Amino acid sequence: MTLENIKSEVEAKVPGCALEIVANPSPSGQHSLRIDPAHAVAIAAFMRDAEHLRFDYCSNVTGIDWPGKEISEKVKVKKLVDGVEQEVEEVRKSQTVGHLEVVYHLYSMEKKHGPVILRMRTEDRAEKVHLPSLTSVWQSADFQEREIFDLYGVVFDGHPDLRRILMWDGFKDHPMRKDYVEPDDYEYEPTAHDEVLERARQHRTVMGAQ
Amino acid sequence: MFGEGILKGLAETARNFLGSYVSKKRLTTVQYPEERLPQIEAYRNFPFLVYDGEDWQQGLRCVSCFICEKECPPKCIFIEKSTDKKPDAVGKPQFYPTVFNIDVSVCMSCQICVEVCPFDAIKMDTDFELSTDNRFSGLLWDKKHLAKSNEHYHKIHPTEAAVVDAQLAAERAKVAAKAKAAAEAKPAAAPATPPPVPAATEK
Amino acid sequence: MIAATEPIRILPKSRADGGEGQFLEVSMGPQHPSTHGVFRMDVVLDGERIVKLKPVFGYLHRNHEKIAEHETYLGSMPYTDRLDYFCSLTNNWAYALAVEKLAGIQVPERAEYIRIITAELTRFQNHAALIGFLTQDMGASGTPLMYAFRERETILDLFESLTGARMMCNYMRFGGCRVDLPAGWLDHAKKFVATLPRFLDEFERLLASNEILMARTQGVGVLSKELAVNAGVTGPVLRASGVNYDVRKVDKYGIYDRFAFKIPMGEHGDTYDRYMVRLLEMRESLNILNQALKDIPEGPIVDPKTRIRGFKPKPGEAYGRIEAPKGELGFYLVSDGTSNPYRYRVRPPSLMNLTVLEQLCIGRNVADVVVILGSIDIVMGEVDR
Amino acid sequence: MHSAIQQADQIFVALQHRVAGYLPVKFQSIADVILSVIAIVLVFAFLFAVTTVLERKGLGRIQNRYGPNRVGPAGFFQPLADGVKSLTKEDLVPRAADQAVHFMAPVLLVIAAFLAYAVLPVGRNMVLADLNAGVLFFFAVGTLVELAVFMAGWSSRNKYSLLGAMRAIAQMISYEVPLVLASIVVIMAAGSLSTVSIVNMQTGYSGIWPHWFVLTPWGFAGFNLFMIAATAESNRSPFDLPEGESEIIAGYYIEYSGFKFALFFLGEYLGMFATSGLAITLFLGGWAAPFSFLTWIPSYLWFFAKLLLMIAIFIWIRGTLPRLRMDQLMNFAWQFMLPMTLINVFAAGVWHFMPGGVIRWLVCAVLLIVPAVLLSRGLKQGKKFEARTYRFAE
Repeated sequence: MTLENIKSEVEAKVPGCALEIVANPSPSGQHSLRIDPAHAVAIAAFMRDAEHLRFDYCSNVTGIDWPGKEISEKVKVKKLVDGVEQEVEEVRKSQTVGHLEVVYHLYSMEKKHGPVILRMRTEDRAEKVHLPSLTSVWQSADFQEREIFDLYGVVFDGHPDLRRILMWDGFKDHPMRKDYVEPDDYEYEPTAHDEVLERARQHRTVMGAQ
Repeated sequence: MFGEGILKGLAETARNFLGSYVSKKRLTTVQYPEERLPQIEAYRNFPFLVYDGEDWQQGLRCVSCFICEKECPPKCIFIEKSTDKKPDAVGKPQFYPTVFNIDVSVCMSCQICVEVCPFDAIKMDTDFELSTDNRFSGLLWDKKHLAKSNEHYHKIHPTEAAVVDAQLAAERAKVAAKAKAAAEAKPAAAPATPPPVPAATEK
Repeated sequence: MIAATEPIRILPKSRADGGEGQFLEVSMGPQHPSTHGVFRMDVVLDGERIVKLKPVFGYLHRNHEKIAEHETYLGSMPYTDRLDYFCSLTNNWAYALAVEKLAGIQVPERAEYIRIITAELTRFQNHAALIGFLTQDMGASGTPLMYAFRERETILDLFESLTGARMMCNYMRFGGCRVDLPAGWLDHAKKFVATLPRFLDEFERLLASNEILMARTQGVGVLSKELAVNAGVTGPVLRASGVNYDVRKVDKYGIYDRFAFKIPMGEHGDTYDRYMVRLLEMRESLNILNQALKDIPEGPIVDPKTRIRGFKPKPGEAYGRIEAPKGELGFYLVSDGTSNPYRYRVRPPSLMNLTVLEQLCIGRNVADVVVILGSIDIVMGEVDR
Repeated sequence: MHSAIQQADQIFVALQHRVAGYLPVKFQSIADVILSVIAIVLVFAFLFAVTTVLERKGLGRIQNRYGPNRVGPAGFFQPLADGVKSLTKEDLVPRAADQAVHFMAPVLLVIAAFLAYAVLPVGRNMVLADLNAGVLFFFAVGTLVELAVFMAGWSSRNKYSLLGAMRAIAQMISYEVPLVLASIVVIMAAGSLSTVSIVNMQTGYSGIWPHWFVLTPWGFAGFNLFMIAATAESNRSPFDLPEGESEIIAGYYIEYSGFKFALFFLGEYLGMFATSGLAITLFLGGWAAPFSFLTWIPSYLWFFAKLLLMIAIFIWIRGTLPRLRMDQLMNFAWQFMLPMTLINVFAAGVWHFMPGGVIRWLVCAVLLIVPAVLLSRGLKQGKKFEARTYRFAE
């Protein structure tokens, strides 16, 4: 039962869904299946219930942050330089829209096979961070999706109880994002070096440190 | 029958109660300050810097290569490199640390600094009675506090130290042979300054 | 950015709202003696009966995953010790396994044996201590706990003489183990393992047939098969519900396929089954230990090709999991080709097992909550990471 | 020789009379009482101190530890250190607490616990007040403890303490019934409510064997039932639910600190000694020696030896058993303890009207054992508690 088989089967059973196999170049060979958020619940339910798949056990739910990358390309532009039109090389920078990704690792306790890895992407990292929750299919996704909401800021639509889970209520940012800047107001231990000390020193006089 | 299991349990505790007076093996408590367990050789607590010979400043094996500082998971090591050089444990002229601090309140005794050190300069100490009345400066150990003799190392980790010593002796012999060869090749050259040796990259 | 949702408010349901009188809202924890760490349960009580229970955690959250993104691959190894601080060696193994999958590293045979020996010793001491804590939660004033700790002490001594530390072992390396077994360790371990069945007998005599223990645990916190599977519960808690799923048997990671051992299965899925399954699992662990200690070959303990410094796996991802004493412990790693993992995720069994806590506790007593929580076996270092 | 024994036996009584004798006759009786009170307070407070050490050491040994062994010889000055510690600790009172009640609860508890000793004969002629209704007085005073406990739980304004107080009240009232019913058999046999005359009934010997009530079928059953109920009354393991440390933290005294906490501790142990003392008085012959050839040992020593034995059993049980749950505790009280005590009363009646001999023994034993088996079966059957066998998967 290969990933291709699963893909074609799911495509046959869930009309209109878009699946894509994401190859994994590492020696682990754990390839994954990117599913579209619109049909995610139907796909998940099918994979759980189908007689020969029976992925009844969702082991791991993970978020990954893929921030937008700065892509710089060299373009030749015609420009007026000192009154003469010249072809000048110019670096044009563009920003790709990053996305947040959620990864589900599925196993089957009944058939004892797996893992099949499902991935979903949000459209961007700021506003369109909504994904369907699969908690209705696997209850094990409950806390893990809450954690992803907490640490990455992915909003799971249809989650029964989407609250912060590890950070306290009222915490503003999402600390696992790559661009998260830690506040420098936490209680410090004056280590002998590093910038933490420097920042801490600006806050108050440090006792005992050099 | 009701109570059978309870009676069984009572018999078991009675056995242990009496047994604790009879067999010393049952009483696992060690009355700590008076009694002590034999030190286990592999035991590790916080790192120390090994020096050879009598003078701790001259004999320090550390060449301030910054590897341990970089690899330390909680980043508790702080090193400042000297500008001049002194011969290291194998006899090559090397830089030495002017400042070598370990913040043991941050250190988690993971031994990774020991593993990555190519010069066998940092090892794990076994001293665990480290209470201090100042949690900042008292737990920030400087070079002087950290430097401990090779004899101390032999005392706490004999097998390991023997292996390290054999390795160092072999390397020292190699360096000496090289220096001898170099000296023979250039007999005319003034022997006042030792020839510059590229920084050790082996191992 | 999405702001956090409103903080939870569980309001007592008064008679006017169709309740049966006033409910009592109690916050059990985080400074409660039997929440196994800084764990809190927002409990709504009707008398002593649980009407609603919301687990609240994160008090021990230190963002282990974020720290790991700033560390080298090896640099995260000592941090894994601190996840489930009772079983640092299995944590090490799970992480090493994930990295080995990610980088395609082979492990020499002797190292595999050492891993299995240490992992089974870890399982033994974890289960023993857990049963001690469970009975402590039932009010047994610490006697079983002290017996368990007596044996655990010797196991920790074994760990110390092997790894240098009793709990924060930091022993496994990618492609093997850090140091070889010291001289005489195997004999010492063999001798010690031979004494363990006697300890187990004593343990069983002390409590297994105790009527009070049976009354307190049988039929308490029944976890159905379906719910257990769906909620991703793993480990002894799952097997007590009668689901035959042990990663040691399913994945056959390491060299577990070479050992003959059986998996005890519960039927009722109640606290007593969870307790007994662990007790029986300890015996099976001894089985494995005896075989492993007998068959361990000579040889290298670490793949000579692996490098300690400058370890950079190819881009890609891997999910490695093992059967930790508390359940399936998985590490999910994404590499972008640098020396630091791009994404490092721990799948903690304790957190997943907590998913069912509310369903198990509704309708039970306050006293049962403590026992159910004890039988689920959580360690907050792992739940909060 | 004989008079020397008598003198040793009565030395404290003589001392009391000697001291009181220096006073005018008018004050002699009150001086007697004051001296007795002082003696009781000192002796039992000392016993409390010793018991805390013994308990910790005993539990330690049961758990393969040493227990306290640092303060003084073999750790026996530990209670002094504990006392100093609790006296120097800050006395915290929650701001929302009912200050007056919060303060009064531990005081009342200790007073109530001490009052019960008034009717306990700790030796020959050594009783503070030989009341006609001594046993009744004992139980009446015992209920004051419940009041104190509830005052503590209520005034602390803490949810846990409230839960603990509710548990304590439910438990104490439920077990009061079997406690009283279990002691009724003795009152029936002795025909008196006076503790002194109950003990006097048991001082005789047949051969070397004493006439203790525990050596009859109904006495034995009554003693066991009484001890179970007494364990529950004094909140000892396995019936220590009101303080259920792992569940409701410390129950009703969660908000007490410093010396008030120590007073609760004291009150609790005093309650335990008092109920044990009553059990000794009712069933174990009070201060009477267990064998006729041991009567030369002073009577008060026998009483305290028995008391220490009871304490040892309490410690032993505490070191072994887990705690029951509230509903199980209640079921046990009403479904097992109450019927058994009632049957025991009946058995005692049968014993009284049957001629002596083996047949009387057999009939009474059957009368008691059969219901005990049936009732315990019934307790088990409803819940289907049983040892299970497990299957193994490959």
